[in-house]
This record gives sequence, structure tokens and C-alpha cells, in this order.
Amino acid sequence: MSTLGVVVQVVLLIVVAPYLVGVMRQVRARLEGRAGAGAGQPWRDLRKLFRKEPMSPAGSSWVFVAAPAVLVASTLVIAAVSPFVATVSPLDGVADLFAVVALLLLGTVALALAGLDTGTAFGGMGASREMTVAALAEPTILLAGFALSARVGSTNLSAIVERGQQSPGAVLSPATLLAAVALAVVVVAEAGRLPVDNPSTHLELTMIHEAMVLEYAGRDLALVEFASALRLTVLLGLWANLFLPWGVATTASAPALLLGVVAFVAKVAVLGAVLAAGEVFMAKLRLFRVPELLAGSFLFGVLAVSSSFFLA
Amino acid sequence: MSIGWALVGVLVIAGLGALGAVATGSRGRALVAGVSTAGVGVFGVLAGVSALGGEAFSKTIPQLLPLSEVTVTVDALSGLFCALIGGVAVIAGLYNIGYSDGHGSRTGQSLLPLFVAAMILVPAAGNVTTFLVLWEVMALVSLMLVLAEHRLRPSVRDAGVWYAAMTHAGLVAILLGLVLFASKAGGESFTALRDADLSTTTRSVIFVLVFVGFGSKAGMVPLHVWLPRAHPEAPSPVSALMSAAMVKLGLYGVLRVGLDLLGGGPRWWWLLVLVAGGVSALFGVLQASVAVDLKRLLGYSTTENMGLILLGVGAGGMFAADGNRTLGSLLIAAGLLHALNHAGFKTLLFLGAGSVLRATGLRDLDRLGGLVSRMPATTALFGVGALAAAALPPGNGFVSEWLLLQGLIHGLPGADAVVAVAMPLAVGVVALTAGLGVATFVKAFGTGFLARPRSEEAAGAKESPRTMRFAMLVAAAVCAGLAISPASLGPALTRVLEALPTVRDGSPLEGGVTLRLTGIAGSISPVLILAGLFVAGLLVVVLVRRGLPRRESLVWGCGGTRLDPRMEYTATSFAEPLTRVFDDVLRPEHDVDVTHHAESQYLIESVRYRQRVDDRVEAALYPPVLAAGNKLGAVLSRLQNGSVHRYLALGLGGLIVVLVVVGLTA
Amino acid sequence: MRQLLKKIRSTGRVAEPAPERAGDGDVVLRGSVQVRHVDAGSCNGCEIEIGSAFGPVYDGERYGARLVASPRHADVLLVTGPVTRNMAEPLRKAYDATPAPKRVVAVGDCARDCGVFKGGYGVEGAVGDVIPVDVVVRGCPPEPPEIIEALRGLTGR
Amino acid sequence: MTQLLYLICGGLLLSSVMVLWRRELSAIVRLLVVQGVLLGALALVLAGRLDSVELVVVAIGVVALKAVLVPRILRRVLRDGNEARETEPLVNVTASIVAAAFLILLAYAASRPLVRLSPSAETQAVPVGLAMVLLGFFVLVTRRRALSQIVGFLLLDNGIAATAFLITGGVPGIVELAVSLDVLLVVLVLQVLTARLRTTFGGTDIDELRELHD
Repeated sequence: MSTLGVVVQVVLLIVVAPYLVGVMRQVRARLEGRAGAGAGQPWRDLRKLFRKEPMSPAGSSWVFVAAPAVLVASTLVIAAVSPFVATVSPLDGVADLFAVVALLLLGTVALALAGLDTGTAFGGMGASREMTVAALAEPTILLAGFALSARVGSTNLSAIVERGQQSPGAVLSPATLLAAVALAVVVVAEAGRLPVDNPSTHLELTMIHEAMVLEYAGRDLALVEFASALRLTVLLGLWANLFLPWGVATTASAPALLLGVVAFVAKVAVLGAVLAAGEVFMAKLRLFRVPELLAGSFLFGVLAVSSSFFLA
Repeated sequence: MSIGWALVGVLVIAGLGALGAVATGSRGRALVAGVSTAGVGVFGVLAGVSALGGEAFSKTIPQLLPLSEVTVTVDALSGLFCALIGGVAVIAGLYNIGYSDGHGSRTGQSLLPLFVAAMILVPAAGNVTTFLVLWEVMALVSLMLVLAEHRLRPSVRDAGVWYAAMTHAGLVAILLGLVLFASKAGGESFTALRDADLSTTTRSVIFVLVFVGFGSKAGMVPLHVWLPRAHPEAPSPVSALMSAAMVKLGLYGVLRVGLDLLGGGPRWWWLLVLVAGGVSALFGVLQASVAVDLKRLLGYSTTENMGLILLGVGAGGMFAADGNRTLGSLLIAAGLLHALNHAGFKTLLFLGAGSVLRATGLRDLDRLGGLVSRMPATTALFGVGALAAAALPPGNGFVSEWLLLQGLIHGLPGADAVVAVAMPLAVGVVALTAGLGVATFVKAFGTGFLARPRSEEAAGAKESPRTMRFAMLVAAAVCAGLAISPASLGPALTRVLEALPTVRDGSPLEGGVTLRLTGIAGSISPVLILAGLFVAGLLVVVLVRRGLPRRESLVWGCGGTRLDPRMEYTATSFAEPLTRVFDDVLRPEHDVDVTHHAESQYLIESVRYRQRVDDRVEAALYPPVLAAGNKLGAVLSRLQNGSVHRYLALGLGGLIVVLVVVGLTA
Repeated sequence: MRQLLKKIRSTGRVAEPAPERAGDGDVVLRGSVQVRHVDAGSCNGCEIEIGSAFGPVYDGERYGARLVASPRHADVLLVTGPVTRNMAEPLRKAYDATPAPKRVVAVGDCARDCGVFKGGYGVEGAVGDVIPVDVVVRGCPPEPPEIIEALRGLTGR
Repeated sequence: MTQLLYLICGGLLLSSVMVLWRRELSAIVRLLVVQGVLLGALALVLAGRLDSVELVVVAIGVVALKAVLVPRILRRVLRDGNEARETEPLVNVTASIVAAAFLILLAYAASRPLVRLSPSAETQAVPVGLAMVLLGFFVLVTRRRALSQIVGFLLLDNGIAATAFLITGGVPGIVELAVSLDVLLVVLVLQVLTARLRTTFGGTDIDELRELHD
């Protein structure tokens, strides 16, 4: 039964991820006074891209070809092991916060190497920037994880979520709130959203994530786009379940799983809409002010840890 | 085989190998030296594995050294390091066969087996004299190996001078510490030291002295300055041996003296180790992330990893001093596991860098590139090492960093203010180190091996000979083994911890497929992660295989002319954002030369941009010391005027002073 | 922020209601068209119209068409202007860099037959002389609804 | 009530850190307004907890002075000067924020004995006041513009006031203390006015004052 939970969860994430991007674009379009293409547009884009021919730039290697698959695979593993719909998983040993963070980083690295492998200036630029942001976001993630796990005594994601469900009051503790703010900044940075990166920019010089994938075409591009949608869903889902753990199934029964699915979709949709609406009010930060933002989130991480200790 | 015979084997093969390498001509020399080095390594591994299996060995040979006896004691702690060094030596020896084929110098090749033998015997030493003699032999032999290519590049000599000075300064500190220890303890065998009853002040003085000495060998900031110079300049098998094996002996010394012979000690010792480790890790990775010389990058990465190991050991010692043995043993086990992992991947990386150097003559990442199609095997193997060094799953570095973080995180409940401040900062340091480490190795692999070649040398690179590839494959296999089954090392690590009386506490980790920690909640499964990645990857490939075939097309250059390799991102440009973010720490020097046309100052003929990132710690700390040394030298040189009578008078004076001191203290 | 919110509320939706679409579309791309715009020597009149075709009022994106940053990501090349000598080769390269199946839309009279620039010394020819053209939008410059109509023919929405 | 107290202290800490992050001096002045209001709210909450009328008076005084009067003076200085931004602090913003993390940890660790002495809600929040003092000092040390210097002093002063409120609670002496500290403040504000005289140096970079030494 717990295997069923995993399958449900993975399929759900795969289906939902492009829709989440669609919803976010739609929210943005409405706020800008446009009609918007509808929430299903990313799926239409993907369907078309999967049918197009993939292309390799001359002089690139197997790294370029393999990177999208590695990116999707690493994200799928996270989708399978983390507690999005249910906390019961046969893959319990992998559902560790640090392992999930490292897997996310693995995907980033695969894409950065592909960006360098194309041999274009833009690819290298995107890779360099992406790695800088990822490196500087790392301390915040681990410190916020530290603050969350200090209460539970474990970095196992399911354990953290279950503890959150058992003592709802603790979610409002200063440590958790500070960690939530710190992780929110990091989620924005890792997902490549405003104000760190602009996902819909056309200007190469301001790109981070987009610059790395400029050379991808056809189904390679489909994989990359799908992976970035899946990563966004995974990040928002993790954030939601760490800080708003309600509705996550703790048993593998069908009604509990159903409730878990509904709760997950609702949480992610709301968070996505809030994020998209927030982006309307924001401009992209200069690249060299991004470290300041991340340093700020690091500060919140430190405060989260110290308040979990000093105010305990 | 018993440990004793294995150690005899080490000595015999090293001697035969050295003689053989001296005797053979330039054609077979690399083969003889390589095979005998590997043989010495095999015996080292045998000795180490039997010690880790629970066998103990102790032997005293009187009167082998003047005024002292030679004692050899091997316990599980020694065994771990013997096995580690032996393993690295097997791989480096095999690699040397191809690498030095036809151009290895007589001295360099014949000293290689001796160097390995000295390193294997250092942890087997059972008394102070034996230890110091072997330590000095190791230092001298490695110095000569560093200098092996001094005829080819003048920079080698500079590196040699730095290495000689630093390693001997370290030796003086260790010598002072251990001699003080032995004199206060009234005996020089390790057993006598262990049983000695000393005042806390004495013990602290001994610990600080010894820590400085071993710290310099471990490449700890600010005593690391020799490392990024000596490692790049040494021949690559020697770099691998030094970086993967020799620096670990610094760790051995800290563990042996601090936790075993001195038996733990107050908390501030270990806080010192923790802080030194943290600073080294951060500084090392920062320098590595902006380095453009591939071997220098790897050298700084060694400083970083030794820093992480010492951070773990320091935190472990701190918890052990507080009486929390569960965490103490976990953190020290994490440090030891990371030492093994680092030995594995750093060997692989230095050998990979050696292959690149041999094929192109370049260490400069800015001029490399395009090796993925020219040296596919080397590229793939270097990639395995880089993955491990970046501490990403499924590489082996990930597991030990995970253990380290688990230990640090679980220290918070029940802690006092010092721990409560130290642990979050330590986690922050480890995390930033991990993040920057990833950026560093993406740079090394991405700009060094991928894309198109940035110079003619790189464009003309040829794949290395089979023996070199085989040696690297062995190293990669070791890394893979460590990555997949770290839990199988559990019993061995438990035995090592048993040799350290203050942290002894059952086995810190167990499990098969899933690695579980004992005493605290935490589990991870490297096998499942690997399997999950594999299955998911396969799924993706199978699902999207349909459709139109792949087409190759020119790189999209916005419709302009063909993109020149000079337009590619280089390692310098890759590291530029990081250089900017950390410019307060790194203080890079920029140089922009603009040449104008002779006809008009408004037309520019060429622009030259240079950036240098020097080691700021070195620039800040060493010149004053060197200046003071020069001044002292100038004063002392007045004593020497060439007159024999003056020298005799000095000798007499010295003798009188010694006698007076003896007379007064007796 | 409050001001912006107020403005959003007072502006509301500015996109005009979608007109009826005439005829069936191309079935290859079905609902999603990524557009790379190539200016092959235009006077920038067409560019202004294309810009407003993707602005809030006409909102080309609602039909599944989206401007992208690289021909690698594109299905459709939106080419404007007579092809000048300097732009002929880049245009061919852009066409080559676009993955199949792909379509070319020539926007404006100049793109169709060089318009008033016909016979100019710097003009290589119409777009159709350089790369195969699938759809032509006439006008000097064509109005946004006409451009959108052409794109809707490709997206089928 | 305790939650409200913590919330206010959190706000104080956050606004102090934001002073390090923002570059526009006008935004920093706005943050000082926020801080003044929060400080007043703190006094008011404590007045409620301790049933003290005097603290209500103090609260009104604090808001009037710190949230209205001083910011007004600062804005005037800002308008007359031509420097709207702290362009090049001696320590860059990223490093400042990381340093702030360290200083806050230090404040928490250092005030632990005090908290343990009488573990009440007020003393639990004392580290916040101490942290503000440290951050104020940090601003003084690392920022170049004369106005930033004043901001540092004000931060320091707010920190002292917050600590005093939290520790001494309803002691009447608090009024005296607050007044005396604010006299100091007014003197400093006057110093800003004289800083305008220093426009002879072409700016208010206080490093330029070194020239007076020669």
C-alpha cells in the first residue's frame, strides 16, 4: 500500500507540475490586464516539444545530451521520496533533508555542465551565475534545516512533517517562522524566480537559468522545461509541507491518500498564485545584490537555529 | 599474513625497488619503480587490513638507532592509516608506470618506493624516537620528490624551499612537543606516554605544540602555504601520494597524540581544532573556487577537505570532552570516513590532472577544454572524482559530509552557549564549503574538459596509455565502493575508535543497504539513491526515445560568424562572480592595459586584462616573518667571518653553556 | 506597491475579446507556437506592430504563441523586411538552427516581395528567396490582428 | 501579551538588520521611524503588563521624539545634502549581514546568564536590545556618511532604551534615563547640522576628517 502512495505521489507531481507553471503564468497575465493562455498551455508546449527534433551544437559531448535526463531523474527521485502526499514511504532511508538538497544540487550541476559544454559565452555565463547562486544558497538551506530538525531530533523529512502535524502550535514558534522566511528566499532563488532570476526574460545578459539552456531544442528542451516545472513544484511542495503540514497522509489508506492529494494540490496552487502575484510587484535584483539577499536569508537561518536553542 | 611480515615486506620491497630503479636504465626505470611502489602499497594494505580486523602487533628492536630502541606498534588506528596510504600507493605506483615512462629521473623514481614505505611506517611507530626519525625520513624523501622536476621549471625550486621550510618548522614543533612529553613522562614509548600523569598545563602545552606541527603537515591555514606550491610542482603520482596520503598523517598525529596518548583533554583544545578546521575549510575552498591552475586548485581543495576532517574531529573531541560519547564517536568516525573518501577521490583527481598535464603540458584551466572528445576515458574518470569531491550523491564524498552534518546538528539539544554558537556556525561553514566546492569542481570539469579546446596544446591532446587509465579506473572503483557501501566500514571504524579511550562507544554506524546511525535518529541509503537515479534516468530515456533523430548543428552565435573558442567562458570568467562576492576576503588584483593607436588616442588597438588572486593569508603573515628572519640572519652572519678560531670559540662557548645549564638543573 | 495595486484594480482586463477564427489551422504544432522574430532588414514598422501583437491589448499569448530568446526554442521564424546582403547568411543560419518541424512567417510587404526596397543595391531578395516561406502576412505594416491571425492559423486556437 | 512582546522585539531586530541591508538613506530613516514606533509600542506593552502610567507617558515621549522629531530633522539634513545613498561602506553589505548574524549570536550567548537569573518574558527578550546595541556600533564602525553615523548612534540609543525597558521595567528612573539619553541624541543631531558645514570637504565622508589632523 505504501508503494501505491509513492506511485500516486510521483504521477501526481508529474501531472501537476506543468499546470502549476500554467496557473502562475495565468495569474500574472490577469494582473497585467492580459487574457492569458490558460493553465494548460505548458502541457501543450511540452507535448509539441517532445515531438520536435533534438539538436546538439557542434563540439558538444555526451554531457550535453545526458544532462536533461539527469536533471529530470534527480528531481523524480525527490518527487518519489519526499512526503508530499503521504509520509509513509518504502524509500524512507532516502527521505533525508540533506539528501534531497544534494539531489537538487546534482540537477543544477548537470545543467551547468551542459551550459559549459555548449562552448558559448551565454552558456558559460549562465552556468557560472547559477553555480554562484546555488553555492551561496546552500548555507541557508542547511541552517534552516538545522532549525527544523532540532525540534524533531532528525533530518528525516517524514519525521519533521509528522511532528508538525502532531503539535500544530510549534509551527508558529519563532524558530519555525524564521526558518520559513529563510527557506522561502532560498526556494525563490533555487527555482529561478523573481527577484533572483526572471524566467521569462529575453535578454541574455540578465539571464541565469535561461542562459544555460539556450542551446537546447526539441525533446531535450522539453525535458529541461519539464524538470524546471517539476523542481518548482517540488520546492513549493516541500516548503508547504514543512511549514503547513496539514492534510499529508500518515497512513496509506485510500481516503487518506485522496485527502493528501487534494491538500497538496490546494497548497501548491495557492503558494504558486501568491508567488506569481508577488512577482508582479518586483523587479529583478542586480546580480551582485543577490548575495546580499542570500546573506539576509542566511541571517534568518542563524536566527532560526539560535532561537530554537535560546528561546527553547 | 601477520602484520610483522607485512611490514617486513614493505621494507624489503621498498629497498629492492629503490636499488632496482637506480640500476635500470631510463627505459625500464618507471616500470621497476611503479611496480615496487605498488608492491609496497599492497603490503601496507595487508598490514592495515589485518590490524583493522582486530590483530595487534608490537615489536621492539633494541639498539637499532643510536641511544634508543626502535618500537613498532600497530593497532587499529595505525592500521587505518597504513591501509589508506597503501591503497593510494598501489594506484599511484601503477599510474607511475605509464606516467614516468622514459623520462623519470633516477632520483625521483628510486625514491618513490622509499617514500611510500616511510609513510606506511610512520603510523606503525611505537615510540617517540622511531616516530620522529620516520617522520623526518618521510619529509626529506618527499622534499626530494617535489624537487624531481627542478631542471624543467624554475618554479619547482621556489616550491621546494617553501616546502622544506614549512615541513621543518612543523617538525620542530612536533619535536619540542613530543620531547617535552617524553621527558615529563619519564619514558619515550607510547605506552609510557599513555600512562604518564601530567599537569593540565603541561599537557596543554604539548597539545598546542604538536597540533601546530601536525597541522602544518595537514595543510591547515595559516600553515598551508607549502601545499598549493608543492603539490602542483611535484610529478603527478607524487602529488597524489602527498595530497591523498601524506597530509593524512597530520590527522593521524592529532588523533594519536591528542585523543590517545594525552587521553582527550579539556574542551578548548578541541574548540581550537574545530576553529582551525573551519577556517581551513572555508579559506581552502574559496581559494580553490577562484584558482585557474588545475593542480593548485586540487591542492587548495586538499586544505579544504583536511579542514572539514579536522572540523569533525574537533567537534567530536569537544563532545567527548563533555562526556557525550555517542556524538563524539560519530563525528570522529565521520572525519575518518571523510579521510578515506578524500584519499580515494583526490588520488583520482590528481592522476587525472597528471594525465591532462602529460597530454597537453598545461595546468592552466583557461587554456584547456575539449578533452572530452580527445581523452574520453580520462574525462569520465576525472568526472567521477569531481562528483565525489563536490560531495554530491551518488559520489562518496556525500556520505561523509552527511555524517558530519548529522553529528553537528544533533549536538544542539542539551548544549551550553559555546556549543550553541559553535554548532550553527560550523554547519554554516560546512554548507558554504560544500556549495563552493560544487562550484569549484563544476569549474574544473566544465572548463577543463568540456566544450571546445581553448589552445592548440589542448586541441592536440591524446588519450593516456593503458596503465594510467587502469590505475585511474582502480581509484574510481575504490571511490564507487566507498560510495555504495559505507556501512560495511562500520566494524573497522568501531575498532579504530576503540583505540581512542576517550571516545570509545560501541559502533557509530551500522546497516547494509541503508546506513543507520546508532544513538541518534538518522539514516541514509546511498544504494537506494543510486538505484533511484538509475531507474528514473532509464525511465526518462525510454519514454522520450521516440521521435525525430538528433541533428548536429553549428553553435548558435546569433547568426554571426562561427564562434571562436576564444569567446568561450574560461575558468577565470566562471569564477568571476564568486571573486566579486568575496572580494573583501580574496582581494583580487586587476590589471587593465589599454593600448591606443599611434594616430589617435580615441582608437584602441588592444586591451589586455589580467587578474591575479594571491593567497592573502600568506601575503599578510609571512613577509613580516621572513623579514624578521632575514634581519636575524644578517645579525648572525656577523658571527661568521670565516676565521676557524671564531668557530672553535663558538663551539667552546656552546659547550660551556650546556654544561652550566646541566650543572644548574641537575 | 499600493499604487500599483490600485492601478491593477482600476485597469482591469485590457485584452480585447478574441475574434472568431477563420478556417482550420496547421495541425503540426497544435496549440503551441514558440516564435523567434528575425529582423532581416526591416524599417522597424513591422516590429512595432509585432510588439503590440504581443502586448496586453491583442495578447498573442492567449492563442498559445510566445516569443522566445533563441531559434533553438522556436517553431516559427517571424521574418520582417527585405533580406539585406548582410542578413541573408544569418537568416539561413537561424533557419538551420530551428529544430524541425518548423514554419516561416514572412511579415509585411517587404518580406513578401521586397516592397519599396525592390532592386535596392543592398537587398538580396525577399524572404522566400532565401529560406522557404509557409505563411505570408501582407501589409505595410500589417496590423496586429493580421499577424495574430497568421499565428492562430499555426496554433490552431 | 507575551507573544506581542516577542513580536515587537522581533520587529526591532529585523528593522535593525534592515538598516544594514538598505543603501538609500531615506529608506533607512523610514526604518528608524518604524523602530521608534516599535519602541513606543514596547513601552506601552510593558505599561500594560506592569500597570504603570509612567510608562505610558514614556511611550508617548519615545514615539514623539524617535518616530516624529528626529526623523524630521534627519530628513531635512538629507534634503539639504546631496548624498542619497550610502555608496561604499567600509564592509560590503553581504559581509555586514553575515557579521550581523554573528553579532546577534554573540548577544544571545552573552546575555544567557542574565536570562537565567530571572527567566521572565522580558528578560528573554533582552538579547534583542543587546544585539541592537552591537549592530549600532557596527554601523558606526563601518559606514562612511555622516548621516549613517547618526543612524548608528540612534540604533545604539534605541538598543539601550529597549534593554532598559526590558530590564528595569517600571522603575521611575527609566524616565530620567530616557531623557538623559535623548539629550545626548539632540547633541548628536546638532552635530549633523554642523556636518553641513563640512560640505567644504565636498562631502560628508568622515574619513575626510582625517585631514583636519594634519
